[in-house]
Amino acid sequence: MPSVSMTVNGKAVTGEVEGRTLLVEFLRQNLNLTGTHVGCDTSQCGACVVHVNGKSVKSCTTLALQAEGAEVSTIEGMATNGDLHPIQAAFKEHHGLQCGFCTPGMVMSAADLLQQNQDPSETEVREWLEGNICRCTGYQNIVKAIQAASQEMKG
Amino acid sequence: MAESGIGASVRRKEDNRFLTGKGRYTDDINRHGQAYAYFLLSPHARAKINGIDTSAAKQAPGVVGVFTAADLAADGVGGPICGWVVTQKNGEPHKSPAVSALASDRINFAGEQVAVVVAETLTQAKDAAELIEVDYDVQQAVTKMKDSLSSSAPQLHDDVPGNLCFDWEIGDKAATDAAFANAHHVTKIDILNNRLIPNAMETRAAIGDYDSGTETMTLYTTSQNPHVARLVLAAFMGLGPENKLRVVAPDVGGGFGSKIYVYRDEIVTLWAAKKLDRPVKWVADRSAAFLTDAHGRDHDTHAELAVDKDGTFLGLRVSTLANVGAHNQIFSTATPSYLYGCLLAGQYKTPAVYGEVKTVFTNTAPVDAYRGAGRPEATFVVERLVDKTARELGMDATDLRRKNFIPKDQFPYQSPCLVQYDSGDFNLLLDRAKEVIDYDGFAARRQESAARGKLRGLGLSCWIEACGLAPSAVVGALGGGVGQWESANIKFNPTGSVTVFTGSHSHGQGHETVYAQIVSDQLGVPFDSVEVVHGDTAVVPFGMGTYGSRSGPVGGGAIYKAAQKIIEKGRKVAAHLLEASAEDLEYADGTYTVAGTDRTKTLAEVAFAAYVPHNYPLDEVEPGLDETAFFDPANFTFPSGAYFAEVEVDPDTGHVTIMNMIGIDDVGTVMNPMIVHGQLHGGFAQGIGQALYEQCVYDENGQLITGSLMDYCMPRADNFPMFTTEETNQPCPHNPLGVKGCGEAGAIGSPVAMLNAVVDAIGTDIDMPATPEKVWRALQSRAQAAE
Amino acid sequence: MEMSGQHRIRASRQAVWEALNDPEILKQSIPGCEEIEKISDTSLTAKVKLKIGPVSAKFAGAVELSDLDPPNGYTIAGEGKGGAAGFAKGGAKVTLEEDGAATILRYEVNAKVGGKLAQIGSRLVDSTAKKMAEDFFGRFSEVVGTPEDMETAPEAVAAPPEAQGLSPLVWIVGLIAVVGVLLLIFAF
Amino acid sequence: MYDFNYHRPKSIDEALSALTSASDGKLMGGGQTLLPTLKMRLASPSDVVDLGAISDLKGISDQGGAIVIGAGTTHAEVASNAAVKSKIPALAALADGIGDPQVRNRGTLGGSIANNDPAADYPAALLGLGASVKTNKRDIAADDFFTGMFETALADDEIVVSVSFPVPEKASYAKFPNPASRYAVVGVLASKGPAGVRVAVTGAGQGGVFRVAAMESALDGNFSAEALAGISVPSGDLNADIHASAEYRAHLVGVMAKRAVEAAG
Repeated sequence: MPSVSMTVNGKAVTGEVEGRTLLVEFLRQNLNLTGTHVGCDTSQCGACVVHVNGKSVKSCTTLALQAEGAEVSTIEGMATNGDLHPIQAAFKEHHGLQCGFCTPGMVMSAADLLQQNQDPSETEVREWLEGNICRCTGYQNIVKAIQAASQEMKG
Repeated sequence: MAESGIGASVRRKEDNRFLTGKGRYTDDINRHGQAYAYFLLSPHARAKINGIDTSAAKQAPGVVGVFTAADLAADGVGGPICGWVVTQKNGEPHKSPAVSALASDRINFAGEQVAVVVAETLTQAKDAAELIEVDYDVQQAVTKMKDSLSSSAPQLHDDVPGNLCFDWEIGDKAATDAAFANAHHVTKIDILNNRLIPNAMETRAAIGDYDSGTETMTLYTTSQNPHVARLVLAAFMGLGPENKLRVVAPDVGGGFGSKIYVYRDEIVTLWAAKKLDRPVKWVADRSAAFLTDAHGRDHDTHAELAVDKDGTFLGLRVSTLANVGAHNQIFSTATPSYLYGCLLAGQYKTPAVYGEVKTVFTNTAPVDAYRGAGRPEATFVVERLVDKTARELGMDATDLRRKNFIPKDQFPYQSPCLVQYDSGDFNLLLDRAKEVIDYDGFAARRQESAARGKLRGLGLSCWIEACGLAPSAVVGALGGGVGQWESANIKFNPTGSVTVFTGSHSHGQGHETVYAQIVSDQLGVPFDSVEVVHGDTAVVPFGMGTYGSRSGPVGGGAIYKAAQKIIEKGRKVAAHLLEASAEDLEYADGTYTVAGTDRTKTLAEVAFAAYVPHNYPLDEVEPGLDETAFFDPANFTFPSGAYFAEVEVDPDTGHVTIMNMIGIDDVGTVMNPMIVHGQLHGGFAQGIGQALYEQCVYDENGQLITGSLMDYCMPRADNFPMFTTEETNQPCPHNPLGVKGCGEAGAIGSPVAMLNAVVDAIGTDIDMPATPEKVWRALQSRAQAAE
Repeated sequence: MEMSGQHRIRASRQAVWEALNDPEILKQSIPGCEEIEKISDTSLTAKVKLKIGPVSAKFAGAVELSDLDPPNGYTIAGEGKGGAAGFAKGGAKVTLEEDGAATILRYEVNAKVGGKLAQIGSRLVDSTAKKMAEDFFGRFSEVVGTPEDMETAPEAVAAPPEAQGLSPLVWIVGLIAVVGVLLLIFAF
Repeated sequence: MYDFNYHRPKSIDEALSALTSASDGKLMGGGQTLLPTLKMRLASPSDVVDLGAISDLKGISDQGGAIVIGAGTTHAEVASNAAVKSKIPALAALADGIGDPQVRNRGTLGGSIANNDPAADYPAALLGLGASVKTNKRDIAADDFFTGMFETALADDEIVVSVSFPVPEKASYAKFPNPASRYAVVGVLASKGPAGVRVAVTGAGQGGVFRVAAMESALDGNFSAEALAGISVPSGDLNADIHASAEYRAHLVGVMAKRAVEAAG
């Protein structure tokens, strides 16, 4: 079996995978990072969003071997020393989650948006979330949380 | 209001784990040595199974077991059951065909589970499933209700003649006929309530685990009601005894009704774990979820409203066909009967109402309770019909409603449809809704849209629902198979922290927070010292679970009651510690005070003494501070609301843009406004999804052609504007917290407000979902008709 | 999916009839056909491999002929299984009519797809069916007739849902169509 | 997914040799179409050759009269590239409307056009702007590149290297998306420039992307929405599905064409 090495949340990791092993499977099964979820099989729902080399991607539509040598970050890497990342904190403050299943993908997707656009409008946030489906919240508080986080992060 | 007590927007306890990826959903759990199950699903909607050859699959690499219906039958394992007997017009019970745990000799819907492969890895299980040869004798399927009822239709079940599950009625037919005979005007409408697919973001999953040493089984599963699952598995599926079966519903990623039922895959996974004596894990992929989860709605209704000259409602007549799909499930008979028919009077004092419902088996996935369950369908019928009546009479839609509202001073109000509404103030709701939407400014907004070539519409719904599914006596009298109370157990620990066990189950609703608020409020302990535990039959005494917006009114009521028991027990202990009589103690904010003195003991001190009874009147009071309560309220609760939707239609494309959506709700006491508004937003999104986007489509052969997220349109963030939600609450008089429930409200009131807005914009009736092509075609037809 | 259409093929009716019943000609005409075998005068099996876009699936199918009326036409029904992809089945009525030295072949097809094909590929069922029919007749005409024989393309019409029988070619076209559906599902 | 041998070549030559030595090899761009297909077990290639590590396929260069975009460039890179945004804003906007942000971060221009999904956006850009496709073997004009639904002029061992888009005087893309999948139900790119007046339609045609000659000639002398009045496309050759009938698509082609022309200015 091929071997793959990458950095996940700042830690170097190596594992044996098959050609067909998806990045999300590698994260969940090999590394026990179960915060990244699988919500669909056609790449629409976004529950599996992680960052590869700083960009948000769907880890269910990426092979583990495609991430060879890459810097991968997942929801587990967002908080530092037990302190929530401002986006996580804003989701909590603004009730941007209910069942929590889509939440890791939402947070990772939002983090990519805010590194590209420090002050997104409501419309820009809503459009950005095109690839993240939430069935619980009606999105309203997710949008509010992301906008609040953007203000917080701008300082 | 305390900062963390009832009424405060306390931030959620559960959020930290969800936000950091530490939530623990079923698929996140792995048992040592687990194998993986994969189900072979029928590609046909209707077929006879002549034989299943699993020999090649059994020989495939990694396979540890391949099982079919015969294996389950040999062990006496049963299939899904119906939990509610509906008595038909003719006095007979509804037809409930037996269902096996895997399809045995007949297929009745595409996606029906035919066989299971258990293997060392999931890919090996999938590979082996391709080697199973099923000899199907494929037959013509029937997916439309009217076709299924026709005399030439194929028969789905041998013991269900004419594919009719039940023919049921509610209300007074003679009185209603008389009302119509004297009517000045009769409005008629034909309505389809579109079939929906729940699509909780976490798909269903299960892990079966068997301990041969103790002969106990554990099922980890995505359930909204683990105790009910255990009860049903033990009592009907032969997977008991109940005390040797533990069901754990860990973090669950949304339910919306679809995770109430005990499904075949869960039964089989649990059984296989015992059979193979090793843990077995199964997780539905989204494609399987589309095919096998219980769907929602799917009604075809003709309704008529008789009115007097001045718009006074005289009588309402409703005739509905409801699709049950291939076979019954737990609530599939209750949903289109009592949960639907009981709400047909709406907010109005219509004196005579008669409804009849025929439920029909078809070659489609089972249909069961989905967020709102019956009540969105009832609201849709009533509020479309009232809106159409206003148009036909040339009356303002709000004036006509107001004229017919049940006045505030007539509560409790006995509806002609069995139920007694507890409280409400419909004028207040509508007044406020009109203010918030700026009703009077609509004409100007419509003109402004017209100037840009767009069609603007405003739609209203004034709705009422029955929820807080409870009174066991009523539910039992109507045919329900179980009690509908809820339980709570509060353990006041010796060191002052509190653990609360609830039979209710959170899959997004925030129980861990709201229940802690109740306990903190009642027992005067810090919010952070209260931990709420749910979802595990091994630790929670019992429970009926979460559905029908019952967690607040019923589950919360049980917790309140248990807290009172703690206070009363503590009073005895405090009396001993304070050397006073229990009757002389006053209790407030977690502290007992001897009346008229400054002598006090806190509950924490009392608890410590109760667990360390060194000097303790054991003949008067037992040690410990641990109380359990079961709460069974006297009635359902009746939330109500007034919702407005405002839309703009692009006549060139038929595209509908939502300009505004507001809701004024009466959900009784609000325990956590932040969470209540979150529930309402989510309900709006699902309701609007039904009105504009979502549609489950089977082709004429019973193939599900909206079988993925590429064709079944789940609403996204960019479909919506910011919603406005407010409450004007009338507390519920028959539960201790005054709570009515809010989980379903948004999904009940919003679809019809949205559709009424589209109808208002385009000036002609249209079915849900109002997709661009449908709207465009409606506009074309209207233009042609005008020529 | 329902389709009907007609093609004018510059060959005698007898020649077209024989070609319709000649496994070798069918094999040449069906894109991706790896194997075709005549089991009896009225039954046929085939294996077709289709590779379109990202999708590549193998179908194994069997076809039955009925209402044989040489050289005027027949009814045909068949079914193909594509493993994890699902199945395709259908039928068609095929008639051959003389038009001078040429032959007009008419067909009415009713083909069904099921399983994963129907569940995720519905957006392209109709157009794939047409494309496959065009591909087939293009090749068939090349083999049977002289060049420039392709005169008309099939057109979709609403046909009664219970149409029966399918020409082997048309049926296999339906079968192929089903496979083709798959490729249409994912884009980007 | 069935298993396969995975290759990640660094050069086009390595990619070709991996492809040709495989019994049933498949090229992968960003994998946003291929991987879901494989997950559904709808294909079982023996080898997957990932073009993602070939630097020769990446990058965007402004060559004055044309913008040349490497086949391995992602949709997100095209959408945010300064040269594309200033010289062919219609192309940047089109790329920004493909799929969703995560798909745009991985999906590539080359992967999209080689797949030629009849509802994909990029084929409309190539055809509507009169682009030219450079492969490892030759240059192919967009008019010759898209040969039918999911079919292109590419040979089995041919790899798209880059696409050259001539800078138009004016251009705009109007898309009516499928609300569920966000593919184009109908997308129209209208442009006026060195390649003449062009109107390319995606999402609607059974054979994939196509040009509307009647609209182009009407716009030739008068590039305005009014010039399109009364011009319709026949619905006979258009796609139909549960989201839109052929008749509705035909109507939308007219509406979207007008909107594109209007927005192009």
